[in-house]
Amino acid sequence: MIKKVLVANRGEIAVRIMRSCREMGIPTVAVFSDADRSSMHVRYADEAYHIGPAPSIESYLNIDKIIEAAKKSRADAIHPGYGFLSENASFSERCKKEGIEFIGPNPDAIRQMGDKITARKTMIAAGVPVVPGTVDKITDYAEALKTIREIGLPVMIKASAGGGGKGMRLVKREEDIESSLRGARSEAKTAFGDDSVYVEKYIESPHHIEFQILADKHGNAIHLFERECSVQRRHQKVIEETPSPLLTPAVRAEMGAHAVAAAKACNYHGAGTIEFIADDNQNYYFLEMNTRLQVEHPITERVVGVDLVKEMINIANGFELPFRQEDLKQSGHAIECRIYAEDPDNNFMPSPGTIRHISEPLGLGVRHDGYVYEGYTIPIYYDPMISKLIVWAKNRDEAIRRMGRALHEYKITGVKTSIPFLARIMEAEAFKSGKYNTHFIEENKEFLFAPHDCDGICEDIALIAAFLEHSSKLEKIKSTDNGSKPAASRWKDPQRVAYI
Amino acid sequence: MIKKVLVANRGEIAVRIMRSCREMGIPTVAVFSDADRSSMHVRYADEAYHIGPAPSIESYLNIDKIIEAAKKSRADAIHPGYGFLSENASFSERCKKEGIEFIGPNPDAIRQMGDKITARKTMIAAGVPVVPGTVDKITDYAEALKTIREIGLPVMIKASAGGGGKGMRLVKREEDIESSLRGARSEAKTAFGDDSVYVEKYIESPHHIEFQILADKHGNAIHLFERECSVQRRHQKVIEETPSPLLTPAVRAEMGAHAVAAAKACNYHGAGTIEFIADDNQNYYFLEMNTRLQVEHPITERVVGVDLVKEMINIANGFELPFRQEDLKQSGHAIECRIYAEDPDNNFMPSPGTIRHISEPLGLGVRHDGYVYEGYTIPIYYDPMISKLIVWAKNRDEAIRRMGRALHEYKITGVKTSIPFLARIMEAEAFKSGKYNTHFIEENKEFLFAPHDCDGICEDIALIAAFLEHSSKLEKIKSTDNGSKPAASRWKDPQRVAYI
Amino acid sequence: MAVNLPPAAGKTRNAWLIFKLIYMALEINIDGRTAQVTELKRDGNLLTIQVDDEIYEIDALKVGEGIYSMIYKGKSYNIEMIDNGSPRHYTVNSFYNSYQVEVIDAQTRYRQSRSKGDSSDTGNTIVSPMPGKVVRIPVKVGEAVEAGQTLIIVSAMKMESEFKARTAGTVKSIHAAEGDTIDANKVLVVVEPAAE
Amino acid sequence: MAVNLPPAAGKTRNAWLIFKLIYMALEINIDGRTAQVTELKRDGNLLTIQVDDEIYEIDALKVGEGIYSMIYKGKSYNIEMIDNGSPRHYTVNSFYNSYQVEVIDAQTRYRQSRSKGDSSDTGNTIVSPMPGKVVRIPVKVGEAVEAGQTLIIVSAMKMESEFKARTAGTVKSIHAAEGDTIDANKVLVVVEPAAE
Repeated sequence: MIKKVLVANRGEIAVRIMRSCREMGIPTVAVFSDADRSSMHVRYADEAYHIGPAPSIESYLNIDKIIEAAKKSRADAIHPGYGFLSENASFSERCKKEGIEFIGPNPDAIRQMGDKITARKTMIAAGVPVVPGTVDKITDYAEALKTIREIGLPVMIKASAGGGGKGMRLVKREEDIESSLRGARSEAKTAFGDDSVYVEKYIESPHHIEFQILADKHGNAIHLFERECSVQRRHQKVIEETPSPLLTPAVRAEMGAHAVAAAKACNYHGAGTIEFIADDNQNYYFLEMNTRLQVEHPITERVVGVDLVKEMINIANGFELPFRQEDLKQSGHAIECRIYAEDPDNNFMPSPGTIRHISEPLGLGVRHDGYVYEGYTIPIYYDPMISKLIVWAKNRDEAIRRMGRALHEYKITGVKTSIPFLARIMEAEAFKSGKYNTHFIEENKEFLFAPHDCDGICEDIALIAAFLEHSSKLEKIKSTDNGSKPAASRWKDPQRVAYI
Repeated sequence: MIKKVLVANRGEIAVRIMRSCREMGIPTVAVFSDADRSSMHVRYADEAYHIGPAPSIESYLNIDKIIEAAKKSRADAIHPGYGFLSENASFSERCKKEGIEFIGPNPDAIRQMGDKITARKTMIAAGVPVVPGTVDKITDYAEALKTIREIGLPVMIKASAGGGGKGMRLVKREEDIESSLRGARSEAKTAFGDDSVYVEKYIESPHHIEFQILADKHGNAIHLFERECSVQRRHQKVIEETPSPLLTPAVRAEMGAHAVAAAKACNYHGAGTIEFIADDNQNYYFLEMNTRLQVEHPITERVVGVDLVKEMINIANGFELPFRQEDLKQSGHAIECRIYAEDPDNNFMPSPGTIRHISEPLGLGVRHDGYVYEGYTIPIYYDPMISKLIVWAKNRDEAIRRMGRALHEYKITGVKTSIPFLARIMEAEAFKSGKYNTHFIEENKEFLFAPHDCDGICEDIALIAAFLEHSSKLEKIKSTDNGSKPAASRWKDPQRVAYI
Repeated sequence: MAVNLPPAAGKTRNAWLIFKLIYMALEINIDGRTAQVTELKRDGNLLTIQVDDEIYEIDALKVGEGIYSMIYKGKSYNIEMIDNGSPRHYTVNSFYNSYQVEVIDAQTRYRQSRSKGDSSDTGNTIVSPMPGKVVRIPVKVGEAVEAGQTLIIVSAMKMESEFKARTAGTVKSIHAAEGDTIDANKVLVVVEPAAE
Repeated sequence: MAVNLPPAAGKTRNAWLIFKLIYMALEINIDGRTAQVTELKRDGNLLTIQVDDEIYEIDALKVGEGIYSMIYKGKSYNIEMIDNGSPRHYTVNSFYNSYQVEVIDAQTRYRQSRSKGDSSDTGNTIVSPMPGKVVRIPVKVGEAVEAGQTLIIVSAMKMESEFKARTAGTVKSIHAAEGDTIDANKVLVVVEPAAE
């Protein structure tokens, strides 16, 4: 039985893991870098150990330092969270060697799913659909035609040596195959000195849909349904929801069965996620497996009614899963928004800084997983995600309205955040109708970034607020001046004049 | 259809109502007294109108002022929240006269249930059990014996003219009836000049259990199960939970049917609560009906999956209830803790003041309904409740652990709160076992107020924190001094020496 | 008390600023215990501090208004300071435990040595424990009062509190009027006890 | 602009403190529009304020650090101010809309009149938009650069940003070194544009 858990992570996920440990009565140990002494996870834990300088490579990725902290604190288990060492097979192996329970899968499973080619082969063997295509080089037109007909149009022809979009052709019509093949090969030859190409199915309207799985050490595996993660920017998820508005019950059941098969194929235990890419017609293909807890796990917890971290700990303890597949169902609808410290109006540029004021969204159906607080300075070294806002409601429409309401309540000053941008998404027709894919943000830019009509009054009100803020700042400078030196002298100080 | 709602209330309940309105797309109007300009409900609403000075009688209880604000803002409906005008029949009547929809019952229902004797008679007629007893004066021993035998021991003999515990006798054994009756009458004679007494069933181990009901304007009424509210101090609820650990399914169903009968008996529409008193053997009696939304309504919302404010607005709109009794079930377990600005170590004395720092409890299964924020000054004029913490979990044990975890996270500085006291309750055996009644706090005083063992280190750590806080305060005074006048002069200033 | 204290740091509390360049020290009362707290060394948030006989090497960080995060021997402690409306009094919460803390200054010591204890402790001075509004003052200056007699009624947050004389005596002074809004820790009524 | 302004409040912005006793006024640029904002009267949080031609009677209250609650004609507005690391620049959020605001002072006006616009607008001065760490500076002072050539790479929060020259020219000065931790709004590299 696990008696003390070291959480080898920081930020919201460290706090989230410690929450479940506290509810289970298990003491927790935090580790922190130089940049994180004031971070919430250090305050939250029962114990806290410093493990090195701010850069992750010298602290949160430093296996020796983390093992040392575990030994010092006599922690008998380590939860890696997500990111950092969570999918590092050597770390899982090292824990095993040191007699510390790694709350996650075996090193073998991590390795097997970490290598894309091995993972693809494992899935094919397990009967899980993968994106159709060939990695063999194609040099011959007849061969190309045969392969493309097998895969079915549209396809993408890609240069084997390729990259940067060169030697790439999207083929939609059969009559274009020959010319596209010729074009791609000639371009590849010029660019890379190698005219060999390969062919892959082109998913035209891609949906990112993933399945949560849980597997124990006794060979039992179940899925906890899907998460729709197609709202992305810079290939990073922004909003997730469950159930997916795309899936029919039949396809959901089929995908779930494939997800379980995938987990069993690598002798998995713990919590994991099978990522699929799907098109508008619900054709779906295995993309990859994440052998850890996922950022967006709370929407599954809310709709299925399961605490995934507790289940992970129970599995690590050697317990059997407490439910069978048929015990689980999706109840209502959940949405998660990731709140980043970033500037949506400036290409989502990170915006670290000090939090001056927070009004947290509260009330019915709102879960908030965060770690920042007033006066906290977000370090520049780590992820810009500051919290996750999760809502639940009876149905999708109410959940969207609730998320809109929660985002309206959520006010942070000090740093720029994605909150107003996310609020806008909740009003976008394509999102509200549920008919969206991974191109959503790109395709809805005009609506998402359009200014909101406010009869011109909002702008004047904003000006008045700026006036008040700035004039009170000037007053403060003035009164500090008055306190410290005769009033006349201030006019000679160039530093101060600069503020006026 | 309601197009704009004025919320005739303040604090957390005003914000809670506005949340549901916002989700429904209905604009809201806040009203505020002199003491509440900076209150969250003013910031939350789409519109806000000042209605008078701080004392409630001149603002939140001033019907004319509220109607005036409704007309000015063209609000077509008023939600009264709880407290203030929520159970004021004249206000409900005035709204009707002004053509404004009162989101609550008819004036008649409020009046009927507001008068205890009428309510009791209505319940008896509807077949709902009431506390056995007689309000007729008893002067004769034989008559008394007969009545007491009908009611069954133990009973309470009370002076008709009574009050303050005088002329009151608890009778547990038949042989004590005569002497008790004699004693009570003689004491009543001395105290009030009137020796008539009456008899009431004494509930030895009382449980306060209430049922939530919803009724539409078409004669449909349902209940949404019970709330156990027996943890009380100074006759005020502190913690509520649902399901009640006392009730069996059969008794629950029976009580629920009685609650629905009670609502129908007064032609009720809207949300209401039937309060019962029950003993350890699940004998239960009608106490009173609250013809409004209850403070503790969120635990019902969480376990039944219904937004009660939205249902109230839909009922006011004339819609039929969207579910039948058999559609509803209790899923999991919910607990609410009321967070008061008060000092549990000093007889729960209110502790208004300015909030300096809040760390909100967040994460899985936690709902938080509050209205205070950092820098907000809690006014002295209104209720000391600053927020409600609601948790949900699969079962009661997990819910208690989760509440303990949430209370651990919840940190407020600036004012004293009941948070540490509530955390202690979550560890009390009597609470954990579910075997408690309204005497719980009184009977568990020793445990609830005992200092926590901490190897003596906590006290020293507290001393170190006090040292740091105070010495930084001294530093600040010192540096302000240094800025404004020569350092030597400070020793002459008696005001300042007082701080050292 | 204060066994291992450095020279001169011990007793002369009213002149601490003079030796502050060497050691900062405060005398602090916590739930009845009076402790000597002396800062020996500070390096950022790493603090060496002596509490009576015990020397602590502690990582102490103020993370918010009145919120301290302390790490001592690997354990993480969270301390919340709650002002009591008076500059030297605090309520200190360390999760389960709530401590009443008073920083003792020269004036207090002087006053205590003269009056043998804080006058409010004897019940002869009514001090408001919270902000509120004065509802009624049923006594007048010069009036003789019994022990238990109500001196002033204060209302705050829907609750009225009656403050009563602990001993018999004469009302010496009244520092509030009916209808006044008052702050916490304000002296409201002073009673001169009758000779025993 | 500034039609109904009281006498003397209009143009002499660098001397505002002198007439502040009568009227406080600021010139503020919001998303390209330059507005004259003049406080006419203040009674607690009730403010009479002129924005260009419009006079507002508004109930304006600062409720937290950078949080303003405004009530105007019964409507409730919530405004959040976000510092931009520079004392005269703010991002102002009014729920859906986000405005870039710059308070114009004497220095700015002087600089703008000399250089015809902020130099950073021409792309010749690279200013850090956020705090971060300098990863690489692939150019040297005196080096000729092409338009689009990378001048400096800054990393923050797992993301690297490359800043490029907008026009061809010569690197005039570099104000950071590789490995430096930098604040927002710090001038990093200045390029002297080639004569066109």
